[in-house]
Amino acid sequence: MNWTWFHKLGSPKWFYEIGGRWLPWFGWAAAILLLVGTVWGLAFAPQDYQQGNSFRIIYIHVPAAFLAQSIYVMLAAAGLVGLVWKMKLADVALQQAAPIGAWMSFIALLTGAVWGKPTWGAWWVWDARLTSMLILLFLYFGIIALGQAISNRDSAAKACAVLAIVGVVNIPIIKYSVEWWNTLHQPATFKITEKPAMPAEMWLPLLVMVLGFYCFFAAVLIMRMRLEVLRREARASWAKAEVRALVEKHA
Amino acid sequence: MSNVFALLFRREARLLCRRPAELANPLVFFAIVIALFPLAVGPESQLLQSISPGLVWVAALLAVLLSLDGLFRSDFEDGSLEQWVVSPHPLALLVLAKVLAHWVFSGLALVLLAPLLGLMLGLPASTLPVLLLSLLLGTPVLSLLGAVGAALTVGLKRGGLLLALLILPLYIPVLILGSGALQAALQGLPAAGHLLWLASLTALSVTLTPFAIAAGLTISVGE
Amino acid sequence: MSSPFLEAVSLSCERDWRLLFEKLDLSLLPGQMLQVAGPNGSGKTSLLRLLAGLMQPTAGEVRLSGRPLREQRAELARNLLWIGHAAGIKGLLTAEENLAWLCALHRPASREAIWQALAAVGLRGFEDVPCHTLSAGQQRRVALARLYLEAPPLWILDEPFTALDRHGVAQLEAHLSAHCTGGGMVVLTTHHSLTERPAGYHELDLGQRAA
Amino acid sequence: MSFSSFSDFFAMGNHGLYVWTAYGVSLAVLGLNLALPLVARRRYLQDEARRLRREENK
Repeated sequence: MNWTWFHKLGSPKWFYEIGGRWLPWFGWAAAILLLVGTVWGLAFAPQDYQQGNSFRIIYIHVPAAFLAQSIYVMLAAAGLVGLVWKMKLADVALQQAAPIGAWMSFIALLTGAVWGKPTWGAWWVWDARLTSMLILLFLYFGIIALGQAISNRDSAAKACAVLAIVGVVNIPIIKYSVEWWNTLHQPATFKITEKPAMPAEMWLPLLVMVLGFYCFFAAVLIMRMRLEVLRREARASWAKAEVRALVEKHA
Repeated sequence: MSNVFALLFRREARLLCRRPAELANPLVFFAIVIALFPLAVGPESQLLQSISPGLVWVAALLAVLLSLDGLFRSDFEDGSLEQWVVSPHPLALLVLAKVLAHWVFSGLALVLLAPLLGLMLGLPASTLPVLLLSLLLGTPVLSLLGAVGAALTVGLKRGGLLLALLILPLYIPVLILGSGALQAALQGLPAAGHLLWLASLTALSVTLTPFAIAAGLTISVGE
Repeated sequence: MSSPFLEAVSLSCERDWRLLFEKLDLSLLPGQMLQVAGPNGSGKTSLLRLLAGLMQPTAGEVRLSGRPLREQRAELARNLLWIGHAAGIKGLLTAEENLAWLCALHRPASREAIWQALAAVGLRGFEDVPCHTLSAGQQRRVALARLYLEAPPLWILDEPFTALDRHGVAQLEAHLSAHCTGGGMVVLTTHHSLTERPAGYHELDLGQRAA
Repeated sequence: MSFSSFSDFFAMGNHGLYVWTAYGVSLAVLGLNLALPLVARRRYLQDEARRLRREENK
């Protein structure tokens, strides 16, 4: 098998160029999808027969929660690639994606809490999903804190990778134990995000929003990674030329 | 290879025994935290009994975490870890011996102290076997997971708080299962299910975490 | 042509955004001694740690018998004796216990052999004294006693002469030189200039490279 | 369109406060995520420009 493409993928210069080319696509896709999804979800989707209009929060809560979980898995995958193949770009991806993941869990938690008020009558309920999301946020904090605490850049990336992998093995265990704990303590209450057979007018905008969130993540991640690559490669001639060109353009 | 395991275990045991104060500190911490609660929530035995499963477990969890902060620090500072890394033996095996020795001397003592504190909180004697067994199965998981964090933070000047931040979220399943077992026993329900789950977590962590600990130490040593 | 036992190819090392050295080549054949010199912070210890496989280079690679180090971990572990700045001596254990464990990590040594090694570094009668009661020089001698036990061919020593008295320095120099003459290899850092040099002695000055 | 008028749309059937808070805060967070790398990039380029000027003056 030919692995050159894989190693090319690890080349910072290659990523910088390709990323620059992809960025507008992801950016525009995110903007359009988010706009369409929001308008559709807020104004056109039918209201829920039980929850009324508060259910419209689903169009940000669920995509953010999805994304927060996927990003954590992505961190672990990037960590594995970084540890096994010593790919520097994977290290960059890991450290740049973690804050975005933390913000996404924050959005999911906050919208969950706001949604909980009209649904359960309390700002915070120890619902299994919300609790798992809170724990996920703590896991993100751990990775970010560890990355900040270790001054050596390569060691920080490797340490975060190990932590992310340990975390990702733990996530299913945490999820199941929390769900099980929840059923034990408050038997089968009304679950906000599990709708039996949602009609298409309801889930189509949801799908659009999920896609929009993923595109948004891709765009922001590429932006952050390109900057970080430029910083790390500051000694390489292509990076010097690029910085010089950018500086002249802005001046 | 198993020879080195036994030798390291003996050496760690000897080291721990020559510093008895450090062994006692987590135990005293455990007892003090438990004693704080009746002072904070009031001495009504009904209330104390109902919260005691969670209380004993949270206190045990914090005590284990506290004792782990320095797990690898002295080995890191005096160069022992470098010797482990350059040795022909798998690092995962060496760290397993180290963590096992640490658990036998601090975790086990914690487990043995717990029934006494349980009685003080008003746990009926019939639940004490479950308390003992749940801690016996759960504390090795706490030690092993905590050792991953200790390995990752060993090179940092002030790793204690960071260690807690990294590791406490990972402790949640053990906390849920352990206190769940005790709660079930308190309500007269069978606790075998919880204990079996705890046992499988123990088996899982004994097999997997040594590799993560070894990876963490290699990273910290290579910094 | 057979490849050298240990070699570094175009090695670069970066620490905290600072380039310590780059494109460094070196090779070591049996019987050779390499003294790494240079001012503080020039990367002497880092170079030694790279050669011992404790650290990963930023670029380039270390090779053992012509093959990359990461494929040769077991081979390196069998052939390497590493004594770092901190030598792995536990203050709470006695000199004998310390040595017995450090040997057991590589090749177990008998009690008699350990006592002989301790006697060779002038610590006869200190075998069962906890190391924290020994002076810094004596503790260093405990670590160096490993060199007098049945030892692997490649020694990598970071500042082995620290805290030793004049007699200890002379004795160690002679011992290192004898090891090289017998076909062993030594890589070391030190600030003083060696008076006794084996035939295969050469020096690498990291300070001059940077300038 | 599931609302008959704009005021209906803003009221969200008595849940307006919750829905608009959730959307508003989320929009702010997304905006922040977008702004942070942009600001960081501008700052980095400014730093580099300063450094380049320094080097030219030398």
